Amino acid sequence: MVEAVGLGINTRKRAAIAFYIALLSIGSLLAGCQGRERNGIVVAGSTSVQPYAEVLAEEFAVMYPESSIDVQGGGSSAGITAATSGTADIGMSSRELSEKEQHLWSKEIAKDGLAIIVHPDNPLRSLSLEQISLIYSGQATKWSDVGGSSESKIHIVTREEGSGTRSAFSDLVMGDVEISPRAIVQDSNGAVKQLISDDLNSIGFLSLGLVDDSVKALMLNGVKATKENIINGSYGLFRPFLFVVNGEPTDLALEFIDFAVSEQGREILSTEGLIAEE
Amino acid sequence: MNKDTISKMVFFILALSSISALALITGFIFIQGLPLFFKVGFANIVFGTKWAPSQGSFGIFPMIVGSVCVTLGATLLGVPIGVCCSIFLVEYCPASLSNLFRPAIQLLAGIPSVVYGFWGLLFIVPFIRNNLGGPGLSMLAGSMILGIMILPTIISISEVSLKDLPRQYKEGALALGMTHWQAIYSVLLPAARSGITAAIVLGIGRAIGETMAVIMVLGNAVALPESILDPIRTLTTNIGIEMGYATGDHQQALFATGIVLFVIIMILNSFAQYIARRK
Amino acid sequence: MNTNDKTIEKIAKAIIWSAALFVLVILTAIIAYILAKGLPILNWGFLTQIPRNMGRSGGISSTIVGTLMVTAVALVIAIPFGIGTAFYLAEYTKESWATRLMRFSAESLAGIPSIVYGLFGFIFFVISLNMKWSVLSGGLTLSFMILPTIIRTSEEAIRSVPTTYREVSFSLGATKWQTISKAVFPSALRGITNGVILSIGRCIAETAAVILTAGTALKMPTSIFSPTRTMAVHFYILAREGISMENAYGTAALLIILIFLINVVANAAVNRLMEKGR
Amino acid sequence: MAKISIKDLKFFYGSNEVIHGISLDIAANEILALIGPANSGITTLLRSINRLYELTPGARMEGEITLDGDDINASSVSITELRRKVGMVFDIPTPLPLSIFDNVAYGPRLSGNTNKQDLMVIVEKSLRLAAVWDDVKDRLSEAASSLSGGQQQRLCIARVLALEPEVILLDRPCSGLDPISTTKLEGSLEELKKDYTIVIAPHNTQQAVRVSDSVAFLLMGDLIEAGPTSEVFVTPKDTRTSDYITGRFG
Repeated sequence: MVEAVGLGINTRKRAAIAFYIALLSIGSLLAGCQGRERNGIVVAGSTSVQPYAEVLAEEFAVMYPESSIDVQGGGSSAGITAATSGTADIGMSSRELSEKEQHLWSKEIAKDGLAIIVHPDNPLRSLSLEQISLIYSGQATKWSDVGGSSESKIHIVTREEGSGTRSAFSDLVMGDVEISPRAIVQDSNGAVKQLISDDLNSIGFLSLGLVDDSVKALMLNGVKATKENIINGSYGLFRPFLFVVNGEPTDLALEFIDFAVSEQGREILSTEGLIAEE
Repeated sequence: MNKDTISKMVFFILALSSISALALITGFIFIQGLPLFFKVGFANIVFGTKWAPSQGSFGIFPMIVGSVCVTLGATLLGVPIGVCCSIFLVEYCPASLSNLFRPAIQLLAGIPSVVYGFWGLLFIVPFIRNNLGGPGLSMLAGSMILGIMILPTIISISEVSLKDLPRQYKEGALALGMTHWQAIYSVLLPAARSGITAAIVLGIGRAIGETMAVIMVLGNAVALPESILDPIRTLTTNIGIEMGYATGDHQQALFATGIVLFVIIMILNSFAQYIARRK
Repeated sequence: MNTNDKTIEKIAKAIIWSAALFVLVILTAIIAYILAKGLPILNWGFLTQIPRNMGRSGGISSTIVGTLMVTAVALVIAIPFGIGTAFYLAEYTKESWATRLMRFSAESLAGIPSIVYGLFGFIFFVISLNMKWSVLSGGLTLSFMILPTIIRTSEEAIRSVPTTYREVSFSLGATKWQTISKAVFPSALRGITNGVILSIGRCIAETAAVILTAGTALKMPTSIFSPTRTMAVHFYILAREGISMENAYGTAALLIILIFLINVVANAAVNRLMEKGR
Repeated sequence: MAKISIKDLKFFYGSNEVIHGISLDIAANEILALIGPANSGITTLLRSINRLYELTPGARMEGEITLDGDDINASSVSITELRRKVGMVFDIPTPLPLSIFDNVAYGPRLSGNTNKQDLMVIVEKSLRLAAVWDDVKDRLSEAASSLSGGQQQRLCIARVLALEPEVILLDRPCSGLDPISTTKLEGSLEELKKDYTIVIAPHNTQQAVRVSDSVAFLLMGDLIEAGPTSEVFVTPKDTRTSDYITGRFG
């Protein structure tokens, strides 16, 4: 009994020390290896592009089982920053590159419409660009100001500063007019959609590919927000989905981008609701 | 070299590394954030009301107001309930119930803040929207969620400070003919004051620092709020929402936001130490 | 006792009881809701499968592994440094302005919001040191975050060890190191462990500090250089983007169970360790 | 030659002088009792013999203490060696938060003795010498704190004995004990005297009479009188001594 007590402490302590040393050496061993595995790349950025990139990556993995592609969100500007700094191998953007970003290599994989959405029970069916701009600048505060019947206040929902969707919306709809600071800011497409589907008096904008029954896409000057109308030019709210790389893409990154713009890749994106036709 | 010298050196090196790490993060934040204060001007940042980093406006005054208001709201809701609850646990609670209560509060302290935020989004936000009006995402919703989140901190620390009081305090008060409540109110609570204050300060610290839960329920608008039903943005959510995008001045502006938070926490902490020393 | 006193007594009692009931109801509402929605989701497949389709289907195995890896890295770094620093502060230094400054800064840094650590970790580890989104970046960020807590709780535990233990040990001819390792450390173990448990809980529940340091990749992490997504981040993204409420609840339920288990197991372990001594 | 020789000892806490130059010789194998009212410097004197005072910030001694003729403050002296030679028992029972066995084995283990059989022999011998073996022999692996106060204090003596010291310092070892425990403890002192030099601060003058061979009376940091117990108590030379031992003050 007595011996057991003395022994117990020592072995336990030794075991703990040994375990710790083992952990540390595993750590340094791993640190010794050269970075991440060669067959892996990180694709990061726009939460609008992310779901489609996920699908592409899954299909890509079927063809190249050895490869490993990590798709992450973060937002368009984050993706471009990440590609610039090398944090990500490919950045995803749902807006055009700005002047400062022109030095980056980019490839458009598809176009996506931008839908103006409201609650499904909202009687409003169509708005003009000017009306949307009035709402978002905070000048039109009630539904009746834009032809609606309700006297309720409009709850404007926008995306955060840096979002590609917001930036595309600003360029296409607002021009030089600023979005009201009173607007509710949500940090992802999903959050915007959830909020609009809950709040009868809210209005927001969303990637057309993500619109489903829980929200209603408004017509623009009476033109429905559909793929066809974007292709034939009657619905003007759309932006490119870009893959961005710092310098010419190589190896796996190049293969993945080539896959995305291959016939198979375009077909996948098209089925998912994007405009990926040549 | 004997073991004593070696161990002292090892401890010294460990301490030095830790302190360097702490200095590194403090220094890093200040080095990243301070240049913007000089470039744009201190007043334009701290008292500026327009936040549009892409256009070079970095006013975080609405966020400071947001942080203060939400925290104040959380304190108003959480402190009375929390302190009452700690009185209950020490003075009124039947033993059978306290065996259920304490572990539950411990568990509540460990629940990820995102779960609170989500719960608030599911129940509190629609409740406010349907009954009080507005978009629901609001200062009030944030205050309520934070008020709940700081309960475990407040309850457990004030409970300890009430429990640690010498038994003679209560016995003496009762022997003077006070009722139970009079004994609590005029003897026990004042005696436990410094502990309860510490609990409140810690709770405030937690409320100011919370990010993910409030991103979900505050609405994050960058304007000064006009009522408690308006969406607002706090300092932490400002960093949380835009952190991923930030480059250049925008990034520095987020670090500047961090500096303001840092200073607020320092002030709170100094206040807490002052209270503790007065005890 | 006059009637007035009696009324006040009754009112006070009613208020205190209702406050307590309110807390209990809220507690149950949150925990029960998550568990009721989440427990049915938890099954072997959910725990062992990799998330598919952005987490819409499949399980959450990679996020469990990611959480454990990130937490382990944070602890392996923060525990020795934190406890070592605490011993240095409590046993090797005289009270001076330098120790007071160190204590004040540890105290202040313990109160700094986790998002500030996240911002620091993102810019410093991920971008400046080019460690990219990885288990290592996330773990390092978390270790910085919990370091002040571990220093503070450990120092408090060491200081509350009765001086007589040290005097006895020295009077028996122990050296400083022997006194610290054989008399002070075992007595401070409970307090130190409590601080560590607290920190483990914080690591597991943390979202803001890891989302942009460990990343949001869903693949199974293969080394500490792989990007990964922790369970709390997974829950946030699933719920925020409205990807899959079922899986979000399942993840949250598992998180709650995990945190509960850590509390129970660690407490039991410490109690068994201490039984011998007291 | 005296076992311990104290020459012109002055002691300071910061700038506050609490012992004002004491000289005293302690012979081998005798029990010396240090008597005097509170704040006389008795505990400080005891703590300067094994240099435990060094743990107290701001504490400082002047003068010389020799053990077997060697200056205990000489730089060549190992402080841990010194403390193993000069064991100490405190005024309250101070079991470490370990088992009974581990408490007694604490000292021997420090000097590198980890052999179980050896330790067991030492532990049993020490516990027997301290007259506590019969109380604890069946519960050696239990927590030391589970013992009664008297048993704990005798355990602490056993813990010192396990070091095989030359001198034992006892600082009011019976202050928290009941009469029965005190009697047992005093009985073991009589036994220990054969092998050890003992300096005790008794908790009252009666105990000094009962156990000591010689006695030293300290008052406010001054040594008033020292000599064989029988002489000091029967024919005190100083009126303050007689006032103290007859209970006029203290």
